[in-house]
Order: sequence, then C-alpha cells, then structure tokens
Amino acid sequence: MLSPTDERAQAEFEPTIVAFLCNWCSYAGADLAGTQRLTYPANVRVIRVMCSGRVDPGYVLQCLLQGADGVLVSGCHHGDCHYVCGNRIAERRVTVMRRLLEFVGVEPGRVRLTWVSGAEGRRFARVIDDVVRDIKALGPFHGFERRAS
Amino acid sequence: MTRMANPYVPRRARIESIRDECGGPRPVRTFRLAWADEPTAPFDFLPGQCVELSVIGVGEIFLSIASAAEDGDRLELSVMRVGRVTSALHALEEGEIVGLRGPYGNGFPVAGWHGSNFVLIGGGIGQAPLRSLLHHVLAHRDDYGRIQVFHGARSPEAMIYRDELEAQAASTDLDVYLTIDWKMGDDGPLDEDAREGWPRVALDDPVTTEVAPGQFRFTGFVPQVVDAVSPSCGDTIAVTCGPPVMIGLAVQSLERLGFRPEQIYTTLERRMKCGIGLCGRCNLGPQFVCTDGPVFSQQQLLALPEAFA
Amino acid sequence: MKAVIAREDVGRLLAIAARRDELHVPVLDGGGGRFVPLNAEDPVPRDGLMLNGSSARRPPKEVLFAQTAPLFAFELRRGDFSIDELPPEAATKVLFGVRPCDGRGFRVLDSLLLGKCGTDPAYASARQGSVLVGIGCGRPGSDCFCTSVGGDPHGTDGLDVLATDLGDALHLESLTDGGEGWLRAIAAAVDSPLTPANPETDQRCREAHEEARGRVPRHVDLEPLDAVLERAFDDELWDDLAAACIGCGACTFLCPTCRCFDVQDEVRGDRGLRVRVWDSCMFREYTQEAGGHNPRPRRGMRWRNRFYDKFRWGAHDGQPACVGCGRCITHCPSGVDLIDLVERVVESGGAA
Amino acid sequence: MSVPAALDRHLRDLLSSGQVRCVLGPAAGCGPRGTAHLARTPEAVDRFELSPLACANVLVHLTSEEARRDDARRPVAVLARPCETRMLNQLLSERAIERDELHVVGLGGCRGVIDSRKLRERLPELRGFPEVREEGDTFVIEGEGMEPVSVPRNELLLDRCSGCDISEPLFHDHTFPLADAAPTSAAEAECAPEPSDEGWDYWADQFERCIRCYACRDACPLCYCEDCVLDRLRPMWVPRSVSLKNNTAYQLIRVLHLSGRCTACGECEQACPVDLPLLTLARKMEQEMRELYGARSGFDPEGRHPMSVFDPNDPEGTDFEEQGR
Repeated sequence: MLSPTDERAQAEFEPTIVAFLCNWCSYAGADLAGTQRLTYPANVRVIRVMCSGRVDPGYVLQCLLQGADGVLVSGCHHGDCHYVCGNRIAERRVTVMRRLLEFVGVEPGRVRLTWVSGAEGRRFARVIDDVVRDIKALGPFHGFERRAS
Repeated sequence: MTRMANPYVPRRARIESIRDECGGPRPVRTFRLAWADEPTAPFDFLPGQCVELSVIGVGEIFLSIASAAEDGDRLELSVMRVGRVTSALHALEEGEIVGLRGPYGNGFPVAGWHGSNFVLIGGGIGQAPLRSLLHHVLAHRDDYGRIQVFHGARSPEAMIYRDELEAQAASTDLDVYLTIDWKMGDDGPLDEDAREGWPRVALDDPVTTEVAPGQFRFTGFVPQVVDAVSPSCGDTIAVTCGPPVMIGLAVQSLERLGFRPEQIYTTLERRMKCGIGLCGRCNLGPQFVCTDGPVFSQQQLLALPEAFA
Repeated sequence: MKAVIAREDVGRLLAIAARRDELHVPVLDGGGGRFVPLNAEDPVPRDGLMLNGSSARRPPKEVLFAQTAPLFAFELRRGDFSIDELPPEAATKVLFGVRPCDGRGFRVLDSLLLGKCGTDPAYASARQGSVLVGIGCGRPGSDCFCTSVGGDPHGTDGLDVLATDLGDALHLESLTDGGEGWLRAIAAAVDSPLTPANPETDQRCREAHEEARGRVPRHVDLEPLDAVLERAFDDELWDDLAAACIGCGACTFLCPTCRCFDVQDEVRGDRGLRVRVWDSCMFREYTQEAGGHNPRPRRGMRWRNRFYDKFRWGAHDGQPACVGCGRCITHCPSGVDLIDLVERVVESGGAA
Repeated sequence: MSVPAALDRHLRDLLSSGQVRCVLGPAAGCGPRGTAHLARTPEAVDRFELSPLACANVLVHLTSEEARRDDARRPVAVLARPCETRMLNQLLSERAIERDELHVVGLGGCRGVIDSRKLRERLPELRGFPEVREEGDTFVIEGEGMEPVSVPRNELLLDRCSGCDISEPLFHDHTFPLADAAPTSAAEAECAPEPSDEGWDYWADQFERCIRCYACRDACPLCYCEDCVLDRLRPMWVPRSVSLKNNTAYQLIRVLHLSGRCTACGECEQACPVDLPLLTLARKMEQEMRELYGARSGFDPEGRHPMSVFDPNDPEGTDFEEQGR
C-alpha cells in the first residue's frame, strides 16, 4: 500500500520520455500537431531520426540508462515508409527489445512503438497523451539501479 | 590519520594562447598555459619532463613539455589531434581552463652534458621534447658546444615549429636541417622532382649527397639527411624522438657515424594513465616509462624488453 | 597472543569484531564467493561463510583496492571546472578469513601501490590500520600451488592474525602489533568467546600445518625458470603458449596481486567523477595508443608480459609476484594452465 | 590415443598433404576442463581429445583477432560437434568466414558433453583430466588415484546439451562417429525448462556480481568485431565503472547484439568466472526469435539476420490500435 507521501509523489510524477520520430511521417505529424495548436503533455523530448528503422535498440537502452522513464519510437504507417520497409525492421527491433526488457524485469510498456503519418497531428497528440498516461501509471523507472527496499 | 595529498588531483591552468603548428588530418597546436590559482610560481622542470594534462570530463593525457623552464613562467605543450582527449583539447579556446599535474618523468640529464655538442633528431610531433631541450641549451648557450638540429615532417605544411626552426637556421649559432618525406609510390620513394626549394638527398646512397653550405632544406627521410650531413660523434650527445621506425633508423645512422650507445638518448612514448608508476601499463620490463623514463639512453634500452616495440 | 575459539562460537566472534570495526568476511554468493561487509546487526551467515574448504573465488584485494574507485569529483562550468576531493575512508577495515596466499598478495600490492614512485591514496587509506585475519587452508583447492612459490597453506607473510582450523575449534595467533591489538580487544570484550591456547592446542596446530602442507595438490619447480626467462623473451614460443587464450581479463581480475588500472572521466550533466577502474594487461586496448600504434599487438605478447611480470619483473623479496592461489587456472574460461605453461617455458629452455 | 584411429589418420593426411593449414579442435585442458588446440603439424594431432569432458567451444579461435592474423588462404580444418556445425553455419551466413576457408570434420552421434563445473562439484577430490567412459545412462569417471565413479548422465551434462535436438552434423566435409549411435533416452530428450521470468530483483543480484572481465564476449565465436562497441571510449556506450547499472548495460548490449544470431551454445556461461546465468538470457532470446519470427540461427548458411528483414505476417509490434479510439 502506498503511504500518503508515496501517493503524492506518484501524483506529482512527471515522467521523462524520449521520442524517436522519423523525419518523413511522425516528425511531420508532431509539427502538424504544433501548427494546429493541439495540446499534449510536455514530457516528451523529441529526437528526429531519418527513419524509425534507424533506431538501434541500444539507443532505447541508453535512454533508459540515462534517466528516461519511457521511450517512444514512431515511424510511418505500414507501406508508407520512405525507405520502403524501415518501419517494419523497427517493428522487429523494438519488439525484441521489449521482450528482453520484460525478461529482466522492466515493464515492456516503457518502450512504445507507433505509427503516425504527416497528416495525423491529432493522432500524434493522442499518442503522446496515451504514452504519458501509461508511463505515469508505471511510475518512475528505476534506471537499472537497486530498488530501495 | 594524516591526510595525504591526492596525487591524481590536477591544478587549474589557463590557456593563455593557442598557436596552430600545422594542419592536415592530424593537426598540431601549441597551447601556452599559466596557473589559474595561487601560487602561480613557475613550474620547475627539466627539459624532457612531462605533465598530465586534463580536459576535465573527457580525460587526461601524458605529454612531453615543449618549452623550457628558462622560457619564463608559461608552459607550452604541443598536441597532435589523434584521440578523444586531444580532440577535446583542440576544441578549447584561449582563456579556458584545463587541469595540469606534474612534472613527471626523469627528463634529460643536462647537468652531465655540460661541454657537449648536440645532434637532435626529431620527426613530427617527436620534436616537442627536443624543442624543450633546445630552448634549455640555448638559454645556457655557453655551457654547450656545437648544436645540429634535424627535423622531419611529411610535408612543409605538416612541419611543426617551422618558422622558429627556420629563424634559428638563419642564425649562425646552430645548424638546422629540415626535411620532408619522399613522395611515395607503390615501390617506394618516387624519383621525381622534389618540392621546389627542398632538394633531394641521394636516394641510394644518402652519404654521397652534396650539402651546399647553408643548405637547410631537404627531401628525404630524417635518417637519410643525418647520413648526408654526417655529424661528428666526438664529445657529442645525440637525442632522437619520433615515430618508432624513424628512431630505429636514426640510431642505426648514428652508430654508423661512430656514436656509442651511451651517447644516444631517446624519449619514449607509451599509452599512459596515472603518470606516477601505479597503473602498470607503460612498463618496459620492470621499468615504467612514466617514472623511470621517458628519457632513456640507447645503452639502457638495449637491456630493456619491448623498448623498440 | 594465542587463543582458541570453539567453532560454533565463530559467529559470536564475528559479531564482536563487526561492532568494533568495518568487518569483511568471505561468503558464498552464487558466484563462487567473495568478501562482503558484515554489519554488527546482520546475522552472521552460517552456510555461506567460507571458512572451511576452498577460498573465495574473488580474492579479498577488492576490499582494499576496489575495482572501481573515484579519484575525485568535479563540476564543469563553461570553459572551467572545480574539483572536489573526496574524503578518505576513515573506518578501520578488518578482513576475517583471508587465505595465506591472499595475505601474501597484499604484500605484493603494497609494494606496487605504496611504492617508490607514488602512492595510491585510496589504497593507502584503506590499508592504514587494516587487520588481516588469515585462515589456513586445511584442504587446499584443486589448483593450489602456494608451496611452489614460497608460500604455505598456513603461511603468515602479510597476515596480522592466523587462524588454524582444528576441526571443532579455531586456533588464533597474532603475528603483528596490529593483530595483537585486535585479538586482545576481542578477548577483552565482555562476551568474548575466546579461551587461552594451551600446549595441546599448540601441538594440534602444528600437526594441522604439517598435514596441510602435504595436501597442496600441485607443484612446479621454479628453480630453472629465471635462467630461462633471462633469454626467452624473444622466443617464438609465446604465441604458441597463448594459442588457446581468448584474451579476456578473468585471470587478472581474479588474481590477488594484479593491480593494473584505467582512469576514466564519467560525466552526467555538469557533474562527474574521475574514476580508477581495474584494467587488464590481457586486453588489446591496454597498450593501444590513440595514434594507432600498439607495442603489444598480439596475444602472445600480452601473455608474455603477464608471465614475466608474475615470475620475473614483479619479484618481490626474492619471491615471484604469483602467490600460487590457482584461481587463474581453475577459472580460466579456455582451460589454460599456468603451471603447464611454466613447465613448457622451462622445457623450451629459452632457445631463442 | 584420444582420437579414433581413422580420424587420426584423416587429420594427419590433411596436414601432411597441405590441404589444410591447421586443425582446430578440443584437447584436455587443466583439471577436468577442455581447451582448444591448434595442430599445425601431423605430430600435434596427438593432443586432440574427444572425451565428453573436452568440450571447449573451439570456434572462437576461428574468428578471433589472432586467427585472422594468419592470412594464408588455405582452409582450416575444424573438429566440430553437431552444435558447432550450427555455429559454423551462422558464421557462414554472416560471412565471418568463407566456406572454402573451412574443412569441416563433423563428429556424429553426439550425446552431449560434460559440464566441468558440475563434475567438479560432484567430485571435488578429482585431480587432473580424468578418463570418461559412457555406459548407458551413466558416465564412468576414472581420475588419478581414485576408484572409477559412475554418475548419471543428466547430472553432468552441460545445460546446453539437455534438450538439444541435433545429434548429427548439419554439414561436413568428412564425418566420423563419436560413438556407436546410442539413442538418447527419453528423459534426456526432454526440453530444458523454459527460461522463467525472474524479475529485476533476480537479475540485479546477478548483474551486480559481474566483474566485467569480458570473458563472456571473448569466448563467443559470434563476437568477432575488431572494434567492439563495448570497448569504445567515444562514444562510451558503457562506462568503465563497474556498477549494477553499467554491468546491466554491458550484458544487455551484448545480448542485443547477439539476438537473432546467438545459437545458445552457452560458451558465455561456461566462460563466466563468477557463474552468471548467461545461457538463460541467450536461450530466452533464441526462444523469442523462434516464437516471433520463426527464425533459428545457424540452420541456413544463406540465411539473413532476422533483425534486418521482415515478413508481412510479423506480429503487430504496436499496441495503440487496440486501445479503441
């Protein structure tokens, strides 16, 4: 059971989330969300990559090691990848990464994958809403340190 | 318990000025440093001694000092950009602060060299410790005899201290011989015209090269120029520093000229970490380059394993 | 001072020792054993305490010479920095259950880290006042060869107190002033379980020592080695000897006398630490220069360096820097046997 | 002689005829463990040892920096157990080695090898490299100065061997039977238990013990990069400091770089001087690759890395659509 202090800490917890957005779709989607003046939580630090397939699972791991509570990888919808199939490769890599993390006791929900096109500003905002909500629910990540007993 | 001084902690030093020595893929810059905190008393050190220079947050490197204590209260370090720390150092600007500790190593045994002549043979960045020695010797000019300086680089553009050495060449007090590498083809040096103003040494038999009076520029490898000039070994100390291959060949040339192992000195380089004989990696057999060296006589090196590796 | 303690009272002794000083004991940890701190409030581990049988796989050197130790802290500012020196460790460290080979290992470490050139302050402060309570090896491990390198299963060199296992009891004897002080303090504690030694226990002690000496399983004759090493350096044999080596650092990290380290800056934001971390001469990067040159490019050369360092260059007080603990043999991932190699080197005769 | 006569002759012929530049295979190491042996001359063939105790994975020496120094193009002969031919296939698919650089001497009828640690624990008094005979479902161990001891096979088998489903080489240039084909008993053919999900506290206990000696990486035949990211200083993917966090980073990066390539040979775990359960991680990843993408490393020398291809029927990797908006 959470003590009152813990509950407050949890309520105030603002996760740090790193989002790798592909240049051609998701980054444009984020841009559109901005120009449409859509509001979404400010917990996300965006890193623009040329393709979601460029995101090495090692990058995801580095984010978690260096203090992120969650990582989002977002690329083009199936069939829309600027590089034909980079997003499908990303799908495999992120999936495997999640399975590995889960095996060593990290909630797989801390690593998320989604597809957002350049026309989907509204969807981008919703994705961020969802991710932030879910990672808030998971609480702060232990950063591969011992959990205080 | 008395608390001992932590030997790993550097002092703050300010970069007073930065001078570009050469460009290219491995540029060299000379950093002029002064203590940033009291006491600002000058470093006392022997030519050939070293310091540990820190770019805090990146790392620390062991460097030969390129100036002499007699140059005043500023310390000069010439650094080639080759790795992580040297790249970070090259990115710094005048006025910024670095960490400095030392001096370390034995330095050249100059006190025992009074009255000697000198043959200094340097290649590339290996000229830095020789510059320290040269500045020291020039500051005590009357204590020493004839000085011959050989210095080589890949090209005139890649030659460090060129202006300084050419100015010294113009003086009558010391003999300077500058050389640039042969242009290389698949089968060795190309026998095409050397760069203008840098006449070739005789490729097959450098000793037959005619050296015009006052000539100080050559095309040829450093040991070949030594062969061409053929310095005398009488009462002479030869000091060489540079790439291992160059040192090896220069020593051979010196031996042909009659230099004995105890007349030939080298300052060595190894990968270093602590600089104070603790971390273990710079060993030549039972000795450490950082504390027992970096200056060794050829006589000492002959008895040490891996000295020529 | 000599004293005896019943085996079932060892826990009480450790509890007293832990109240006085920072106490480290060898325990099985799922990885073959290592020294861990024992707090006075902690229950003394019963099954896991490694006082009989084999030595802890990780030698106690890491207690006094930590694998990772900060040298200082720093804070970066624009084009500048400040340095915070870290306070030295103040607590007196007592290591209970040090094997005689590991005790001798500290003598080698002392000569290297408190040496003529410089002193490592972290090691010096951890070592200052430290008390090494040794325990003799009644049953030496499968690759032990301490008697071949000048040691003994009950050797006293480097230890402050030596415990001898008498089966139902431990016989404790102080060897240095530090050990004497510690043992007296334990004896003086209100609930001390120590009883005085007597001629009978002394006699059993001598017998145990004699018996253990005969149980050291492996032997190697080092007598001819030095003469061979004198001329074997440039022999081609080293590449052959190192053929099965995979170039990892297991042998050096488990060695009670290896101390090589790397120094790295580790930064997070504008704060960081300069740390000292164990390194291994078996790694290629160990001597790799930034400019690309490597004076020891081949595994055979790196092997040769370790071999010479253990048996020739690192020699200390006329003894090799190898203390014969056998860890590098038992735990070599590729089954390389140091003793076998010594014999092969000797056999080669250094016929360069 | 520790190698059957026909095999011994074959190896000597290979070397004396100059068909191969050397033979790589297992030999007796120190104590009850195997080591790798490289025979360059016919006489050196004597040292090979095919006992179930000589189980060092010798293939790491094919791809090591040292092996590549030898630039002669004549093939290397390899004594390979069936699981090792699987590793060879994987190396071929990655073009870490070319087929014409290899002469594979497959060892057929493999019934598994002995974990020297288990043997040591079972018989702590054992000294030297013992003789091992297989009698039905037991190993008979005969050590120096001790009576022969029978131990049930399943108590000594290497973890990687229980549940192994390849008892014959996947490919070979020559093959020799290790023993008269004795079918493995049903109990042994049972699959190893599935890696269980132990949670972070368990793995923290494990990774915290890692001493970062790099033995797991250096023992791995698939870790052959000349410039390993784990050694890099710029950028420093894993700080040198030994701590739970950095050790975890080290192990996870290692595992990630092997995912889809690892054949779960278990050499990492065998090499680990502090007994980290690294085969568990390897097995888990192998199982995931099979479940998710039907990918099994080392069965197709032309196969592509499952992390660099995709299949239209891949399981959906995103979980946003399900949340019904």
